[in-house]
Amino acid sequence: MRLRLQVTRRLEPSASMVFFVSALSLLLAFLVSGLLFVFLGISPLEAYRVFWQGAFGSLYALSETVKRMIPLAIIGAGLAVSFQASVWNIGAEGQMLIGAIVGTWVALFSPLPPSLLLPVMFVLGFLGGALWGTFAAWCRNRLAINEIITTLMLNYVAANLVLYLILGPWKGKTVRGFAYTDPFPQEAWLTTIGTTRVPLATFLFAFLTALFCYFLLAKTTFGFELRVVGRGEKAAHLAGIPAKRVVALVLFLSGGLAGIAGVGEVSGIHHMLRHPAHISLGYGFTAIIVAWIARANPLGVLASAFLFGALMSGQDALKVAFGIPFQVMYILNGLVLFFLIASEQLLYYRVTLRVAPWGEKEDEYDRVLD
Amino acid sequence: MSCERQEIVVFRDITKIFPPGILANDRVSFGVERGTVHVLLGENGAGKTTLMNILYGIHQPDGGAIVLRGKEVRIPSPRVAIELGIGMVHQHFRLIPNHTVWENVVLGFPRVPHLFPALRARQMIRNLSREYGLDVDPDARVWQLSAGEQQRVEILKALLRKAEILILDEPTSVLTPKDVERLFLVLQRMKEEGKTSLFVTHKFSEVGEIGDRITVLRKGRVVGTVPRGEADFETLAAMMVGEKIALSLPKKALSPGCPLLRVEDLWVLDDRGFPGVRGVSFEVREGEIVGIAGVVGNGQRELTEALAGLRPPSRGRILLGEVDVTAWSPQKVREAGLAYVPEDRRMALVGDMTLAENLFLRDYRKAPFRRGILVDWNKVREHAEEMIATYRIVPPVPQLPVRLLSGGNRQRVILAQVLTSRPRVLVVSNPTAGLDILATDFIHRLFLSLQEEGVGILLVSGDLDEILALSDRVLVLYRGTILGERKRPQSGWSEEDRRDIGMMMGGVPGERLVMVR
Amino acid sequence: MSTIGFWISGVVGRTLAYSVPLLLSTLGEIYAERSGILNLGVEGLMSLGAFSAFAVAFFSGNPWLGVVVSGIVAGCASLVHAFCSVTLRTNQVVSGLALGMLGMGISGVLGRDFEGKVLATTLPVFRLPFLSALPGFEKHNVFVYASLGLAVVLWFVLFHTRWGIVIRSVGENPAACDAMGINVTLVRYACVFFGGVLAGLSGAYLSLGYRPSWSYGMTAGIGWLAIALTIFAFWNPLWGMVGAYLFGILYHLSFRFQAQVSPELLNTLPYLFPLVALSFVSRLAARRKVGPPASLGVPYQRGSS
Amino acid sequence: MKRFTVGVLLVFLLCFGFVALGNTQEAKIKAGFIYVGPIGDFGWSYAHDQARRIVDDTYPWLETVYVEAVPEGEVEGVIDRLINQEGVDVVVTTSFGFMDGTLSAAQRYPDKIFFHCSGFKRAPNMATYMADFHQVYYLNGVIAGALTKSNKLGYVGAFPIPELKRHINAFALGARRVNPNAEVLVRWLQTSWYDPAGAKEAAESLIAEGADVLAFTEDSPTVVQVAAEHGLPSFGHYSPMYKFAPDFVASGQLVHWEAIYLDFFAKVYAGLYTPKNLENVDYWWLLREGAVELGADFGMPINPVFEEQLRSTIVNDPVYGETSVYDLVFTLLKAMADPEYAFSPFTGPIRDRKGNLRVSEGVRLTMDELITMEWAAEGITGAWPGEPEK
Repeated sequence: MRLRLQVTRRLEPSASMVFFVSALSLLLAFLVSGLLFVFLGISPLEAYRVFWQGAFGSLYALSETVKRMIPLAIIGAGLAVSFQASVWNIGAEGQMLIGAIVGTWVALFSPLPPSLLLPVMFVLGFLGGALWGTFAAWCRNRLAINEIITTLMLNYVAANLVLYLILGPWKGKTVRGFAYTDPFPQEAWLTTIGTTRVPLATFLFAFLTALFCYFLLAKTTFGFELRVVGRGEKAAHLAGIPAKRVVALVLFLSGGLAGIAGVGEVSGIHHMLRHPAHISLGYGFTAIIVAWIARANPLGVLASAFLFGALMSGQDALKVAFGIPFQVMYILNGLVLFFLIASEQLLYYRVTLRVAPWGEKEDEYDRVLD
Repeated sequence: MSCERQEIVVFRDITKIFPPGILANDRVSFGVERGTVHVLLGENGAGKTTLMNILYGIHQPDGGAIVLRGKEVRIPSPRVAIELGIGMVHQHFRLIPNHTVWENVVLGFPRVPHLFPALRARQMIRNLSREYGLDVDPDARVWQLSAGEQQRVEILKALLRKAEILILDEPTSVLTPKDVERLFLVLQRMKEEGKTSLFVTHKFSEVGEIGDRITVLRKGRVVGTVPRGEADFETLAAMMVGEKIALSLPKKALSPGCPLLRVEDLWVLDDRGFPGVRGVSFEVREGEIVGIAGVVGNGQRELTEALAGLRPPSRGRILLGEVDVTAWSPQKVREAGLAYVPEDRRMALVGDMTLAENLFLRDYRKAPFRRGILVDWNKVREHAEEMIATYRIVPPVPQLPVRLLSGGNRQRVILAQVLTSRPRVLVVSNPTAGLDILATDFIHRLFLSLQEEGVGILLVSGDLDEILALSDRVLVLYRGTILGERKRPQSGWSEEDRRDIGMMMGGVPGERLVMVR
Repeated sequence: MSTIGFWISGVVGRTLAYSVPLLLSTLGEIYAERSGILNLGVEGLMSLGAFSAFAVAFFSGNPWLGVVVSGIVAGCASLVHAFCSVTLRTNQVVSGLALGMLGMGISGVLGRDFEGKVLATTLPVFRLPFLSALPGFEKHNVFVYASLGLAVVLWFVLFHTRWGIVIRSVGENPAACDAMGINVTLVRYACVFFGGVLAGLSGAYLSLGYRPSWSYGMTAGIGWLAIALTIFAFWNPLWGMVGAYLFGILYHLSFRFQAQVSPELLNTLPYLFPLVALSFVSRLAARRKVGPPASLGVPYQRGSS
Repeated sequence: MKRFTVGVLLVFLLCFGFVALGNTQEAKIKAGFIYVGPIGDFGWSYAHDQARRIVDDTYPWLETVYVEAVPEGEVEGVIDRLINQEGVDVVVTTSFGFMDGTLSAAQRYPDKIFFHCSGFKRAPNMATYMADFHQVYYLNGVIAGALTKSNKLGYVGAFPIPELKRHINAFALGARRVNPNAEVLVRWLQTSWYDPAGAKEAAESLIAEGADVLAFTEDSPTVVQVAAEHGLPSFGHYSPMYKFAPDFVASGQLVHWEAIYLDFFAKVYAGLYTPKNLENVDYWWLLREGAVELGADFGMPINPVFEEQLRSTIVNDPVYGETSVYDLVFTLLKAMADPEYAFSPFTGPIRDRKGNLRVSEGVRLTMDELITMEWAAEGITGAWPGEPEK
């Protein structure tokens, strides 16, 4: 029994441990990318300074970081929930675009009074993304098609839908025939915080989403159900948990949140619908990584979304300051990711080395691990 | 011949420590003679498997040496072990269910051609099968095979690689008495060929039949090595456990009450869409333990899953008391008073979730655990602590993930899960598979006390000893039908009953003393 | 030959040529996943292959040297993923995504100076008697036929050779393979490497044959499609070939029928077809227990699984 | 033409520049260029960056920085960084999608100068500019019409927007001037401005349908390469694509953004353009101003390989009478490039392919009509999203 305390403590590496190891790995990633800057003929120290200034150095820099963080956090929280249920939704990109489409429809074509525009945009945007996600759930539940392939393919379909709309029926009257919709009426714009371009509503919503998803997972019966489904579908079946409904609801929620992020982008940043590549900036994919790094913990998503927001905004500053090829950013991100997962492994090892089977057959222990 | 008497393997002071300091083998020393069947007896956790894994190169010893054919050897990997003529049949078969038999057998075997290995492989398998009486279809997929057949595939794998030393880890735990007999014949045949078997088991009943010498391990140490016939069961048991334990259960003769569970002409399809249960009818009464004997794969899974609501029957009725619960959901069946303990513990437990979460898994929807849409985690923890105390679950840490528990403790968690709601009928499937003596004993006694409380128990098990020890009535399931029934005589089961039931498990119907219903 | 015959032969010929990179990278991913390693970095590996092939062919004037180097470069890059997921046992999804980013980034940065450059010699046209006279087939290089042949060969290797058994077994149950003396680590490294090589070659085909030039982003999402097609193909090279060609024919036909059918709808068809096709076969496959390799994405550690 | 513009500029400099120089000896202008694509894309952003380098080299008092691959929604943030972090005085944004962001930034930085490409919204400190190809496409069409044997010309377009429709119409009108039977088959990509695989398959399907001369609007030399593989003539787009197929690129369209930049920055430096008076500054520069050029490569209006064939093709032109196509091209080029703008491709009467009269007899389309053009000219076949009924 002497070992007991050790086991429980090691199982969940302490928050400070996680923080310390992650910070260390980030630092290492930056040290290595210093070589990259040398290769590009830039003083690494100068690059670090610009990066830091550009991501955190001023209120303005912080606002740019937060602007990127918002969609990542909203989508990431939803994905964290779906990963907890072992539902591999990699279609947030498409769900986000559907949200943007629905939001655009409300803003431009619905007969609603101006004061109702924004709330309805968000509600319907949520529903749009949610239904797009639920379609993947339907394919999984009814047709037994793996949701990875459906959600991935539906991304392309959603992007083509946006293209169709901006080139066809929704092409703006005031955009000289270019592939954009008309700008939204002012009532459909989100108010920003002060002089920044951070929309207040989605900023608050990002935190609410994280709290809501955390609450959902940790405190509610549904959260318990979806965690059981995610970790042992057989056990869920025996316990009478309707796995199919859980899968559908999880995709409904994570798709809906992506949809809200989409509405937030068009009404907070673009004020119109435009080429899909410019609406999402790959938020849907980056959010997958954000949710992974946070170990599918919605509160952790806030932190990792902030980190990735900072990476994006610091890299903007680097781009502006040195005119370096934009692909340098991919190298940097790749390095950061490699170091982060390697460090996670470090944490995990410490844990497994300490945890031993409780005095029974090894095989029995092995079987459950596999 | 003198060389036949020679010790082919000698373990010399083998020590193995698992982090964070669990001593799995403590200076284990003994020798195995060539051309014998050497039994390694010990409880679960005694270090038998660890020692065998060291011999097979899966683990490296922290101290000591292995002497093979008189030479000290280092076995860094199973590949080297195979080259040294060592084969191993693991307790949980290392087979690939989606692959065919021949694919499994020739996996990593260099002496089949690179192209179209199937042709040569089939031929080799047929030859070996004939030679040793190991009967399997080379083209069958492994998931279609019974446990006995799968074991034969494992043995074929070793024999094909010219193994001179065959390690068998708990080989009989999944076999029918008939299959056990066949296995023993194979071992006998191998002995005649001069091959050596290392037979790892915790059932001393098998020891006398097959073992030439017996080494008993306890808590990682060798208690002693005895030749066959020099020790009786009681002594061996004492050597194993370290104290005298009562081998008999306090089974009382109770008169059963009214029927609680009635099954009428039940037909259930298996995963492949064929009828796995074909027209089964029986009943379980209040305070009665009904044993379903049979070899794994004769419809037990389909039957129990149909009862538990996991698998809708294609025909027939299931009645709980007077209520027809046919094709109800698992949850509704459970609320109607039938609790189910599946054989596969992963079906009932979620390894990555905590003890506390697992303990209220089946009741999470009900008060007091649920308040509206919320889970009352305080109640959950209180409940967990209560259950941990009642069922003596170790370690008593509600926040510990269940996957870190031992098998016995996991089974206690499952029993705690299902008994919380005070069921009237308990359906259990192989409740003690893989558990040590103490855990088995705990569970058996629990069943008996439940019986005294009036619970009707349907005990499905492949372990005939267990069935006989507990049941008031025994039904034998063979190929989805009930082949026969025996009632426990006042005096207890006789050898004849035992033999009859064993025969029926192998498909030979005994005379029907009691007609079903 | 009749007009319709010319039309069909033209469409088929184009389909074969267009589908080559998709087919090659799908085959590579099938092998990696069959050994149990999910590699999401295909797109980056393709980009790396396309760039290195172009750069080498540009300097050496020999496209074949470019082909060889592209395979080696992408193969070696994929070993980074193998190191992370096999040796370090990290999360394969994240490490694959990271590899993809690195591949895109490195090829993009180093490729700056090669954008818009012209190759002196590109992959030569490969002529087969009779066939090369057909419309749509005149300009094919050797990759077009080799990739088709490779799909068949890889199917054969996977299901009718000893190596194939080993690879599939490692993906299903590495512990069983380890117990049989198979070097699980080696097999997984080799399969990931091979997958990387094929991704690199498909990049080389793009930059030296299909459209001889280098520009960043020329892989245009083919690597991602390959990952989806791998699932579609149920990890079988022949089905991978069917999927790649089906995608290719729909893609090409979307331009042929543009005058008749709305281009927006046509553009989505190639992405919808795998879902439609899967909805027909997935239940059947589930019944026959055809699914992903059982240990796909699960790191193997001796004695613990 | 280019030299002419540069000459004009130098005069400007002489007249006004010295005044400014006299005042602020050290005065330097820092300009930030924002591109929507990577500068290596060999298309739109590449051409702008080439022009940036030229102005940077030409004017010692000008310092330039650039930011590439900026998503359209991010332009304001990048402008903020350029102004606050790099201290630029002039911001050049080079995508239509940057328009609203640039305007909003212009309002927030009233003392900075903004220069936006291809848009129509202006402010006292925000001017707009564009170089248009429709004249050059017309000339390409004339050449194509003479080169085709099947009377089918193929055209691959990225997006069906007025700019491309204008270009295709001009191409078709030019072709039918010398070859009334010429047809233009159109294929759209509708994915991205840069989509080599799409361009390749689109070009291949055009060739399969009988097109034997190809033109395109997409940011890669794919179509030129495909045509060359089949031994067919084609027209380069945007950058010199002669080198990709020296024997097959008949001509093409080339851009000289530097013509506009040189003029604009000189005027900014001279104090002619201030943050107060740009409300009506809108460059719409064509052949005359040297912003665009006809040719497969700089200084090569027609590839010599095709010269013989074009010289020997004699047509009876309604205006110039019996003339070789070669001469006709240069006659028209001169007419369009002259300061009086003597000829416009869109001079009536022109009917669309549905028979509606689009340009009345003797009328020329205005710039506004040109940049909102949606109809399809006669001789065009294929999908035409957004085609008006009447």
